Amino acid sequence: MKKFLNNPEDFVDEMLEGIYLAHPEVTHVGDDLRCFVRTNPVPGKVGLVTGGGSGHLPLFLGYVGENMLDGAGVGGVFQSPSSEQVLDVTRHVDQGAGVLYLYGNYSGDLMNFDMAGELADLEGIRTMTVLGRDDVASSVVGEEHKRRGVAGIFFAYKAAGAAAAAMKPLDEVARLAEKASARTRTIGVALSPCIVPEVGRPSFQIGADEMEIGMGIHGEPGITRKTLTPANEMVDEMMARILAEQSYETEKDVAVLINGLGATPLEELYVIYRRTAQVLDQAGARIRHVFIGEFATSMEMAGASISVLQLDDELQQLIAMGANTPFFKHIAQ
Amino acid sequence: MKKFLNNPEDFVDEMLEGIYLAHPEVTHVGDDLRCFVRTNPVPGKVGLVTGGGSGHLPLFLGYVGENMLDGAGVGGVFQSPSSEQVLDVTRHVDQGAGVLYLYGNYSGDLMNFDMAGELADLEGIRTMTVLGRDDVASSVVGEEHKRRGVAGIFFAYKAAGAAAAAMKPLDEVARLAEKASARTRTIGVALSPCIVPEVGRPSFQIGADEMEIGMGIHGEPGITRKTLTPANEMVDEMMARILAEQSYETEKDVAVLINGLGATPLEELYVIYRRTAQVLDQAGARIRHVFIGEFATSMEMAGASISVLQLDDELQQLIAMGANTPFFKHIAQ
Amino acid sequence: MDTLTSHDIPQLFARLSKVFADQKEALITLDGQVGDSDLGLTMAKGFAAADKAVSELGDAPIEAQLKAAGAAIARAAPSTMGTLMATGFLRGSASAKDCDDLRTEQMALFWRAFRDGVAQRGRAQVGDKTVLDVLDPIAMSVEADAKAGTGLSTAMDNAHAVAVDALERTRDLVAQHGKAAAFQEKTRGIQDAGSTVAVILIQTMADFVSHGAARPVGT
Amino acid sequence: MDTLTSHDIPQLFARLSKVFADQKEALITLDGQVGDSDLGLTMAKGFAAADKAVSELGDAPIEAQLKAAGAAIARAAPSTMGTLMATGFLRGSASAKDCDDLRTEQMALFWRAFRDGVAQRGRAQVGDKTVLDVLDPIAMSVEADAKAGTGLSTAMDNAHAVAVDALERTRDLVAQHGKAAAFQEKTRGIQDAGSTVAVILIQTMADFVSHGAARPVGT
Ligand SMILES: Nc1ncnc2c1ncn2[C@@H]1O[C@H](COP(=O)(O)OP(=O)(O)O)[C@@H](O)[C@H]1O
Ligand SMILES: Nc1ncnc2c1ncn2[C@@H]1O[C@H](COP(=O)(O)OP(=O)(O)O)[C@@H](O)[C@H]1O
Ligand SMILES: [Mg+2]
Ligand SMILES: [Mg+2]
Ligand SMILES: [Mg+2]
Ligand SMILES: [Mg+2]
Repeated sequence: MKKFLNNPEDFVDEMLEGIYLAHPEVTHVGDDLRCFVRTNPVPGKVGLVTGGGSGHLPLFLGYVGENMLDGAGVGGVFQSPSSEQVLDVTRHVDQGAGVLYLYGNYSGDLMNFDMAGELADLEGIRTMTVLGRDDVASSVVGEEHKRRGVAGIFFAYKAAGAAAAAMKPLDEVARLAEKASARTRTIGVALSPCIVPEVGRPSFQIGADEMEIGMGIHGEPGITRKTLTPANEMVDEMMARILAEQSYETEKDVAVLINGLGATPLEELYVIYRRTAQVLDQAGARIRHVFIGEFATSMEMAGASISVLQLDDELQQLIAMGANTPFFKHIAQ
Repeated sequence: MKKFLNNPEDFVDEMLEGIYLAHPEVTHVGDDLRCFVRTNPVPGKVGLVTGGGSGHLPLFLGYVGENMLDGAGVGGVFQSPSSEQVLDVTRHVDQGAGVLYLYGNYSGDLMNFDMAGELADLEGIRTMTVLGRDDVASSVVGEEHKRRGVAGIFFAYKAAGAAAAAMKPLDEVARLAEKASARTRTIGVALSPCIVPEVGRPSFQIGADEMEIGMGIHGEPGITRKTLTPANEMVDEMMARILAEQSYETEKDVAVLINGLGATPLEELYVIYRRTAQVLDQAGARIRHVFIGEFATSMEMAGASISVLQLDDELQQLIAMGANTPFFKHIAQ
Repeated sequence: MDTLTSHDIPQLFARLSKVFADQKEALITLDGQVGDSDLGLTMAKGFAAADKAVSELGDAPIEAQLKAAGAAIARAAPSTMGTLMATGFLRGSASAKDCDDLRTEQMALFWRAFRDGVAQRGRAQVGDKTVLDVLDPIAMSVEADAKAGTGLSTAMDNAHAVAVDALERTRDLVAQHGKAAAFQEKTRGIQDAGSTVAVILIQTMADFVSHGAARPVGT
Repeated sequence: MDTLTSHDIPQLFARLSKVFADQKEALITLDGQVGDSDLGLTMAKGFAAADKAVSELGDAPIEAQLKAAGAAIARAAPSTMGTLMATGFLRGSASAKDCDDLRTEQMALFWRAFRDGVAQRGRAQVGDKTVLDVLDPIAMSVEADAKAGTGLSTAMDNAHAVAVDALERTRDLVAQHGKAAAFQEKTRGIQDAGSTVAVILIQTMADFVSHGAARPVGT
């Protein structure tokens, strides 16, 4: 295992210490470094809380900031935060307008957020939940509620963040987050596994000329293993999965996210985007927003994912809004 | 070689096509995709031109944008752009106020920029040159002019970009760029080599428990090969090299850049920053600006570099200024 | 032993902590097949924390011991299985309210509460290829033995035996929950990782009841 | 042959293109030791482009042919060695102004201009462990042979021989320029990559002059 770290058990907390040292606009609740919140809350605003395992930077905590989220429960590498931590974050970010939980559809997170929400409700804090479940590889059509949340949750963050910043009420923020989430489709491909520091060895083996289509972002192996093809062919295959679920006959506007899993050079993401844009163009879509880079990683996994959000007028405006977090800066045009 | 690409020879141009498709705020001069410029030049401003090999994104072209640079000559992977390309970019960005060439100290680039500058002078375009030469591992004290330019050139870009945006004249922009460059020190470490697509195999071999201190950003092997140590020890050793050349007795303010070489997870960069901040604090420095992420990569190399710029009042103001390029967004506080 | 008292509980958790530390690598590998390889880490951490919490309690009733164990696991290992094990112990703790010791009858209540807590929290059904597929037979077996008046030691051995069978049968199921669910048909033939944890748990308890703390731990 | 005419030049560049394509992997490996592994790529690309440019010229004087070659290399391979080779051919082209053919005397002027161009553009000194350490002996050898009235074929063979020696001697030097410079003392013992290119260049030319286009290419 070749990594820059000290004791593997201290990895997450030392990372957090580094983040707090670098970015005074975020802080933690009480003594627990893993209860991650904005330093300056916005009075009266709906609180947006996410959370999940570490090892996915900038996901999850990286989206805490202006016009985005208010807090995140930070778990160990690829592990859920505890319900206690989520509850602490919830209490801290609540401004009386209620709190939206917005996180990926994973059983560990689900249970802990549910428990936190039950306890928060007892304390008079109203919570609602919207899940990221954009990974088309993880469940068939008709079973979308079972899908994993991967990089596409970024769009739900952006929509919810903008809606909350516009001081919309909790139900409305939840409605918009849910709409963004439901209209997002993601498909990923991995070329190499990743190593959880405390495990110290790769999570799966993959041949020198193989790729995994539909890998998870926790080092889970992919759904289909294939021989590595040229980038264009690979994108065509990936996009076919997305196009099978989204038609651009009436609603043409889309936002696209090309996400690197960790080790893949930015150059290659642009090669992927080039083909993605060609395919979308041919399908009749009009690309209104493009985000390319690392948005949801799996440590040092080599791989990429393509997410497409089908926009309507209200989503288009929310996605267009500027945002400013330590890890994500979007300057509105 | 596991990469997302089509024909290796098309890699750079397909990447550029992806970039132009994604970012309408940049374009190319005439038919040559590799002559990279801003779409909307600022009338009367000093032109800032950089350039160098591909494979380093966001370096070099990623810094072309608002309050940063105006153009970049884009070479093949790890290769210089041609003098003709630099000249074409120069002609295009010149607004009558002259052009500053600001690039890394490598012989291929030097010769091509020199040739372009000679030809530009013949056409009545005044050019000046400032070199990034921040890599302390590449030459001893007293021979600083021989040093390689690595990630720290980012600070010179930022200083020069801000100065030019403030409509300062060419000599003044050059003076400030030179000051930023001369006050920047960088030291890097690599854990794995990278693969140039057209070569198809790694540029060097490194053992499973080894690190290369002072590697180049073109897959050159490191100056010293050592057994991988815990992150804190490694940072201490790296910072000792920088501290040996910078003292914080009178000038305490610094800007710090923690740069990932490509495959290293952001999490690990924050573990490195944590220690860097501790070391700088102990040395009496005051960190005024922090940049953490990928600023100058070597394709998918695993590794990191630490750059420290010793600020004075005028540099501090220039570094603080906001910037907005497709690849780098800085929101001033 | 035909009963577990509050004096035994700390030793039982010490044993569990040791067993899950030993099984760490095996569980990592198991979870890696159609999951994220963390199960060994989380179980080792969770039961180590439970051990510590229980041992630090000093003299305390069983209910408090089990509650401390559950709360410690919830904090130390909030993964799917960590949270479910925590829920199980917390619910089991409530079922042991005012018990001075656990005989077969109380043990049946404990496992029923454990299973019901897991089912409720995880929203899984028997047959969904989860830990529930082993917890349910355990609960039913101990319940039957309680009705039949079987001694604790035998009841635990019986439960262990049905658990081992049930674990084997998870191979025939298709995962409906957790990270494995994405793999659908591919999970057929693979032994469920969480169910393996349940078998280790009941085996260690059965062993402990039969042989006390003296017997060396092994699998 | 004791002269090269404008009819020979396209064939010479075809040969150079082939030779550098064959040497691609070897030069990549050589440049990888204390450099960035691109030398094989750039030389193969540069000379392929030169070949193409010269062959597309049709009937043209030597000066124009060499100029086209230099310009093509500058465009196709603007690395250090690409740019230096381009500069060499462009300067050499100027030295061949109005020449109908190249005999030893004109060849001496060509190599002197080539070397001076490289020295000026690269700002290196003899002894700095660069291509100049082979180009300089080549230029001096051909110059001496021109003075002595030696025929072209022999002069080129002589130049090749001194080049091979000079390349060997680059091992004793410490790199002062290019990517290798950062390695300082570690470059001792390693043969300079750019100098190797110069040897391949003179060897191919000498071979061509001795045996014409007929002889198969090898190293
Ligand atoms: N909803 C659920 N209800 C009950 N058990 C579940 C559920 N989801 C997953 N499991 C069990 O959890 C096991 C995986 O545990 P763990 O590795 O902790 O999950 P994760 O890494 O996804 O948090 C599975 O083998 C299965 O037995
Ligand atoms: N300033 C210089 N002047 C002359 N030759 C140089 C100079 N710098 C480097 N070289 C030569 O260039 C060779 C490396 O060429 P190349 O691989 O093209 O460099 P790069 O990859 O750095 O552009 C060296 O072996 C050396 O012979
Ligand atoms: Mg997990
Ligand atoms: Mg090079
Ligand atoms: Mg798991
Ligand atoms: Mg080279």
